[in-house]
Amino acid sequence: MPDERDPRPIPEESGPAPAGGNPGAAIDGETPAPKTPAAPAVPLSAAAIADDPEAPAPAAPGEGYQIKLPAFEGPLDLLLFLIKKKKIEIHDIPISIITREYLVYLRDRSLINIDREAEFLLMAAILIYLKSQTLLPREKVADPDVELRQRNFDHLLPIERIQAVAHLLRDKEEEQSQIWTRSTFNAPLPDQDLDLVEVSLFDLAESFFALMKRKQKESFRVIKGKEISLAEKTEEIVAALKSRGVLDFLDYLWEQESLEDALVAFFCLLELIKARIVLAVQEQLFNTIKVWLRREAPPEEAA
Amino acid sequence: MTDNLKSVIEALIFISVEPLTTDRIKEALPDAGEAEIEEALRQLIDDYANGPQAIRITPSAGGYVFSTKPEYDVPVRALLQIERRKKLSGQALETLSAIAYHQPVTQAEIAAIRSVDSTHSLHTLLENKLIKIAGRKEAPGRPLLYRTTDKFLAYFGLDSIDDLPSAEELKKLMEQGNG
Amino acid sequence: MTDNLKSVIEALIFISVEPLTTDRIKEALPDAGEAEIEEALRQLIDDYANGPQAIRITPSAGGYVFSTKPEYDVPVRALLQIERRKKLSGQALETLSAIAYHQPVTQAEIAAIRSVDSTHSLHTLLENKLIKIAGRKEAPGRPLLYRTTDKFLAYFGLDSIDDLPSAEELKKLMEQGNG
Repeated sequence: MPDERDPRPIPEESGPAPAGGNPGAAIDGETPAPKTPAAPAVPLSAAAIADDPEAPAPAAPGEGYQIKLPAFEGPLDLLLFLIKKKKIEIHDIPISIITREYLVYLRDRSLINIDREAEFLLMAAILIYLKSQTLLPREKVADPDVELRQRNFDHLLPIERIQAVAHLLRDKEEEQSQIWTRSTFNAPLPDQDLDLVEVSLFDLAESFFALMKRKQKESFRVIKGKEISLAEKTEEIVAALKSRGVLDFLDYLWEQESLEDALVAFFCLLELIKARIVLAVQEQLFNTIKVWLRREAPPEEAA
Repeated sequence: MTDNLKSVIEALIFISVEPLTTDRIKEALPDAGEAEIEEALRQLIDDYANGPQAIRITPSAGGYVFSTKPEYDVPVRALLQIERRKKLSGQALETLSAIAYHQPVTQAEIAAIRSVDSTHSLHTLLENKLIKIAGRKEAPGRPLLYRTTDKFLAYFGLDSIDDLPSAEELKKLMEQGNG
Repeated sequence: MTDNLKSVIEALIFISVEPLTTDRIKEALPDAGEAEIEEALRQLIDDYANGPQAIRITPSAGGYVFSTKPEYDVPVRALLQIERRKKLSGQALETLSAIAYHQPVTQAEIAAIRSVDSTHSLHTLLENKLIKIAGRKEAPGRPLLYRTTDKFLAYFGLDSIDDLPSAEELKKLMEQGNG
């Protein structure tokens, strides 16, 4: 029975590794690291974590975009890694500067590698998410640790029995994999799941990559030398939302004149969603993401 | 061999989303000869046509599909009617979500969110008691306000409207898959 | 009459978009008795199972569907150009088992059973609609609760969650295995 075991979740390293041991996985489920030293006065670089086997492989010189900030110099994946390891305080990382510098960098390049830029965007989305968690008073998110401390888990089956069930299910899956119904590959079985969900920044980032890939085929124009400010683009988006009521997230980015416009619009939308000014909802049936301004609910009225 | 070929083709016709053409059968079964396939198909169609089954194989759009025999038209229609009533359309769901997140809300506001007319969806939702009228808005024309009902919560297995997963909670899950 | 009822039910199962439940059959055929329907269903399943057809009727998620017989797996995959069906990871299966036995269950409870973080598995399972969010627990932090879906049943060819061995049966099985 579970009382023989420590019911606290063991961090990923100790148990069998979860299927995707990815850098994004470290945000929760990890035991908090001991209080960390303040951000270093000199920029951290790849050398600072050279002895850490989990650190991202250093990029070949001249490859990929390098961030230059007072607190950090190096590629974005390294920055994320250090933040997650609590070696860098996220408060010291100004996202708007990273975005602006990145746009300048894009402008100076003659060729745009969509895969590479998409990767940058995904990491930027993670960064914005991490930062949003620390900056804003958020809705209370359930903390498994809190629950673990306060509850008794005696009613739970021991892991051996759960594993026996998993074996049984594996056999059933094997059996079932040879049987085809017309819904196997057709529409998923209709169930009572909610078809509309608020989307995460990552859904948005993913959609955006898809868009960029499509757009690459139609040769996204790259206009050089045109300055696009985040503030102006934010105003433009809010104005569009006010006049049109609702925007299709991808369509809106699609309408943008150039890749830079689309990138800036993407970051602005992320910021607006993060600040809870804008609500993004995905209609899973058609996989479109709709965006609209959140409104204060009108005062209650008697029915 | 022909019997087996017949059965294989039967399985293929059954599983194909579109009417299955002989060309596609040939592609999937490169070892079978064209004449053999034609013959097996002919027999298969006969077997079902003359057999006790309620379904048969019919030529359609240059290929073959399973369909119900015409004598079962009435009960089939009855069932389809029932199934249609039981499932909310994508339109209705979209309207419902707009109401869930913005309630109490007027039809004009829903229209602004969805960019399409929601009159029909509102009727369906009211009829199914997933939404209710909750007074009028103090605005020109005093439009009706809509709210979700307890049945809405039950339908989606929620205890209260606050149980709709928050962006943060979804994010926590989602980043694991995308990171 | 029973023969005709059998055929009608056959047509209905064929045409239904989701696994057809006996309740739905009763609704579509209000004149047929429950025992009659059950008997016709039983005969129908037998007929297809023992007949020469490449397809059969299988119980799934509380209802009935047509499916191909397992021996046609290879040609079906050839037609659909699917090399192998994707299988769930061991991690995901373990998480799913924990949910199946303790639903509705929180992530912390799953963590207490598995001793590892299940966030990634939860994501995969949610994405595949094998589990769903089913409200919140009245406990500190009001954590989300998870449940298996009908698709879970269909995926593993289960008729209902009771098809899984009970906690008691599992215990016996384990003891036999070790003895």
